[in-house]
Amino acid sequence: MSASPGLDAGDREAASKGPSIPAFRVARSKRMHVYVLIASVIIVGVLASVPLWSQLSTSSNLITLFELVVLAQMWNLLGGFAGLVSVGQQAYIGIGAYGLWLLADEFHVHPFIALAGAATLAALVALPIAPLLFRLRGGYFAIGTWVFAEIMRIIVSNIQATGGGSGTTIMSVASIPFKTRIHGTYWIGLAAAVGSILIVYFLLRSKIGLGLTAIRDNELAAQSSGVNLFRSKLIVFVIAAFGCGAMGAVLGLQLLFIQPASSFSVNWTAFAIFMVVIGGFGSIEGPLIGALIFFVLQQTLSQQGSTYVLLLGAIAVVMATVAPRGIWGWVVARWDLHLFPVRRGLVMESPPERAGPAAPSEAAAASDAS
Amino acid sequence: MNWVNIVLQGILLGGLYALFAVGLALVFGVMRMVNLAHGDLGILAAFIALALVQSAHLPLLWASLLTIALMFGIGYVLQRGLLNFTLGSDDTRPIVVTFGLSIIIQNGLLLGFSADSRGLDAGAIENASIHISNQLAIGWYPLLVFIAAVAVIAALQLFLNRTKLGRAFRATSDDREAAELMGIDNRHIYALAMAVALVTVSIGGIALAIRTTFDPSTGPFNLIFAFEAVIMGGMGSVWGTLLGGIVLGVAQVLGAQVFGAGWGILCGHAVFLLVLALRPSGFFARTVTT
Amino acid sequence: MSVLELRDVNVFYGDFQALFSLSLTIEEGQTFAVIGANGAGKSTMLKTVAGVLRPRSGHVLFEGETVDHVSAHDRVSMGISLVPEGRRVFPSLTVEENLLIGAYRGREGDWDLESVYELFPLLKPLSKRQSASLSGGEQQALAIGRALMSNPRLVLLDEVSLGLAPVVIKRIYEAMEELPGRGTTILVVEQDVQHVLTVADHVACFLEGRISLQGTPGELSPDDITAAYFGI
Amino acid sequence: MTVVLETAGLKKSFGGVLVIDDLSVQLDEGEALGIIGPNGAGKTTLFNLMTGVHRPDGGRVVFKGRDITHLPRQDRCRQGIGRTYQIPKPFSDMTVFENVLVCASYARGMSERASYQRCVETLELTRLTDRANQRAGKLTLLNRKRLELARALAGDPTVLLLDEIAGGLTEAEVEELIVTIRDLHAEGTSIIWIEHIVHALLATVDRIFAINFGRKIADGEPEDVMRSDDVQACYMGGTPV
Repeated sequence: MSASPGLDAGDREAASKGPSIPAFRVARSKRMHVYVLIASVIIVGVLASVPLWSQLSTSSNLITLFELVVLAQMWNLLGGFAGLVSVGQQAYIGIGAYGLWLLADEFHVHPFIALAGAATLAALVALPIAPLLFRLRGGYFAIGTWVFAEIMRIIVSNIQATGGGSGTTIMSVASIPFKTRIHGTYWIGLAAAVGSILIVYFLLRSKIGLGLTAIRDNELAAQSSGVNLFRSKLIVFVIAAFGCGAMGAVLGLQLLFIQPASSFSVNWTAFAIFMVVIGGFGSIEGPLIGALIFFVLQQTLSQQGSTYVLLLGAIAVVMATVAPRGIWGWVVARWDLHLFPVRRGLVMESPPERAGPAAPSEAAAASDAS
Repeated sequence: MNWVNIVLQGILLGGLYALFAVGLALVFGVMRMVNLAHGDLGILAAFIALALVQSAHLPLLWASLLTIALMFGIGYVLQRGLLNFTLGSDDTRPIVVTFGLSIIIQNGLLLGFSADSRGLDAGAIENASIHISNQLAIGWYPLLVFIAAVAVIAALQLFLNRTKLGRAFRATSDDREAAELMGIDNRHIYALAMAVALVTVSIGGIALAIRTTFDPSTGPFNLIFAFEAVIMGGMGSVWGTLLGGIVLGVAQVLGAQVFGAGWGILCGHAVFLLVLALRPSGFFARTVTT
Repeated sequence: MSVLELRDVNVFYGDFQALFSLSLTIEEGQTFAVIGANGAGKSTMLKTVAGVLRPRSGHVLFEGETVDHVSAHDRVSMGISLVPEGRRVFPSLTVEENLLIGAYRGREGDWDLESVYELFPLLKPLSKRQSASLSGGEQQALAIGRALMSNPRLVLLDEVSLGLAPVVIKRIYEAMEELPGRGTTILVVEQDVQHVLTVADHVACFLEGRISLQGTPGELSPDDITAAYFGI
Repeated sequence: MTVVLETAGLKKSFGGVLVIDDLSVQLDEGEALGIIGPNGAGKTTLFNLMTGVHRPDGGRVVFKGRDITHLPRQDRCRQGIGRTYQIPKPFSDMTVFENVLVCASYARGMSERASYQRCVETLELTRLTDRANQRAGKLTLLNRKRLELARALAGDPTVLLLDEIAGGLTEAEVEELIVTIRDLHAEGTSIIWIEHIVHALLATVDRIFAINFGRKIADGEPEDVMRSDDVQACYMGGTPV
């Protein structure tokens, strides 16, 4: 194993013998991903143009879709990739909504900018809480996150300035002309949705993503390979809080009126679980599909109230028991299709000549680099 | 108001929380599964009792006993028919499924009974109290609930330690595969454990329904209180859940007295977080589950 | 009539084959020893008999009937009892409680608390102690006693001498010598060749999932055994 | 020769069962040490104490002169202790290349891009290049063992702990493994190898340490240790008849 230049050979002198290292490259994506990229850019472009040519109602409806996409991606980042099933992401949605109110109305920051501040506030709150919650594991962690959400809800409900339990209207947002507000919120919502997908995508392509997938597959082996469990989970937990915070702020912009019972409602978790379980755990495409399905259901069926939510719960229970990988899991199992290339494929430039009788191996084509 | 009375009220309230907590601890102890629908199942029992009293015109006592028997069956079928299939390598599945169950129960009850709050009437007992001194009086009903909690826990302790089935529960909890080699069918044991857990949570649900009003959305609060009592009590011991419940009850009652009605529950949560930070394995940590 | 018979049993762990069309017959009252190096398939065979593992092909017959479809917990009530590798006593239960669990699906027979304490006197003073605090030897005796409590016709013992001091192993093997007299057939898997040969009346040596040697201890010389053991 | 890794008076018991009983082992820099002993002797537990999987009840683990007895697992790996598991623990959903990449990047604290080179070197060394893009969960036993070795090597360890890596392999596969490990030894990597296949040890290690009931039974030249009566006794079992 020759000590190749550029690599710090450490404190020992490596005898250079053994097979020379053949040229190689690491393929992150395949040709078809170029088309996926082009298609995505086109879709986002079209979506961005919607406010310019469609009625306002379409725009404001689509804002809800963007919020659902952010929620699904963030919940899946926690539950699908890091194995942290949270039943309390509504805590950060609420902090996002009330953070927007705080910064916009109390500190007179322009609402569109206050949104980023609100999301950061959610992340900052998550930082000290995470180490406490990580002492709990599995189902008890889930209820622990729920307790924190309840704590936030009670605190906000008991502060007079926020209008207490009956809620408040974000005045500085209400003062923006209706058309500008809807369009502004639409574009911010779109940016948040695309941003949430990109955050998860680049996180998974990064070293942190590699560590996360290793933890999910075998925690002990990951630690023995040098992966710091606590740090990886903390990063993901804070990012998910930031994402949910942003989503809560967009909600504030969209609805104008916010109250603890809705911003901190556990239904957000129910919707998130439904989307990820139906769409597919542990991938970027799964929650995206789940969000689309849920959005369509919500637009068509939501008048029935609790029958609708009952139906959602029943579908989620059946899917989680019978087809735990969800729709996209089935697609991957069937065609091994990956729209978002997060895997790494090794492509040997020339077939490696190796001493010994091993049969000449054809170039390890990247085709199966899923 | 003298403080002794308040603390006493808190202690007695702890008995109610222990009734909710002991079933959660049992299910986790035997099969390492946390049932997020645990609180809702207790409220389901309250509604069943309510239906038996109102439409079947059964006296409350008989309605309660029938409900508890019914919940035993529901627990067995629920575990054997559904939850056993979610147990396995991926431990996120039972959490998601039981959360889905919680959504189903809440909305099912909303459809069946609407959202208005209800109460179970237990007659004069509810506000009778024992006058110990001119300042100190204990309500009969909260005392009865506390005694019921102690009785349930004692019965469960006896069951686990003295009976053949109870030993099978503990053996399965220690080493599931070795228990299988002794001729113990885990699927049956898990279903029985869930059935027993639902008996205890039904007693809690009915006791709560008599004490205060309840509606389909009350379930999750009871799950959270049960969870906090289990964690503070230490995840290994049945009696620990009673102590955890008492600490929670006292914290809530004192909090409400000191900071005002809205802040009582919050004080309970605050004490819970404190215990989690300082002594993560709880007071009675016999078996610390990693 | 044979108590246990394996016919062309093939067992896989995923894509790794552990047993290669293995056939074996054990007569009533025998003490049948299976020796072999680590990874030779000894434990796999025992687990297949106990129903913990399902063979991909071939059959397991107990008292003449195929038991392939019978689950592990039901085989106990038929009379098959496994003392698993690593003993796996129930740590939070006391010694006596462990023994009572052994009788959970108990069959009629003369094994009860008293007779087990008689067989392993060291356990009697420990009866109320939590088994987690027992030493290795004490746990091994408890694991065997627990298996006997179900009054089995066939006792399967997996690596009895694992991590035990020689003097303890001697005592356990002496106790085992009493079993055949009570109509119990023993199938013991062991790496510790020396001791098991003193007890066994029939020996088979496993090598990489196949039987490399079979016969009575008298017929087999130490060299044959070492050769079959190491496959050299 | 300086001692690179040692345990001093190590003690560990699980409940009442004493597994490691006052055990002191030294490994010199660049030395290859074989460890033998019957099942249940405490060999794997010794590795678990060295790599932080378990905490000892007593005694110390010292690496390059520093007491790492209470250092968390991931930090021990980063300090340069690489380990293979007796029962392979692959990241089954990830590809072979990604499995090795985790260690090459995290164990060495380097960026992903800077670790590609190390990954390919290790895959070449362990003959896994052809299967680089295969899911680790689908590998045969031999390749899983090779992956364990590749992951341990990818972290550029100063000390390599091998736990029965030759177990369950065919004769030819064992020979191939011996060649690889001898190369590593020649390049100066310090190695501790727990193994039942004695001839593989004899062909590779400088010294053999025999352990039973968590205590040292013999320690010295490979041939002498294998011939010593105690080892024969505890290996073939019981007091010789």
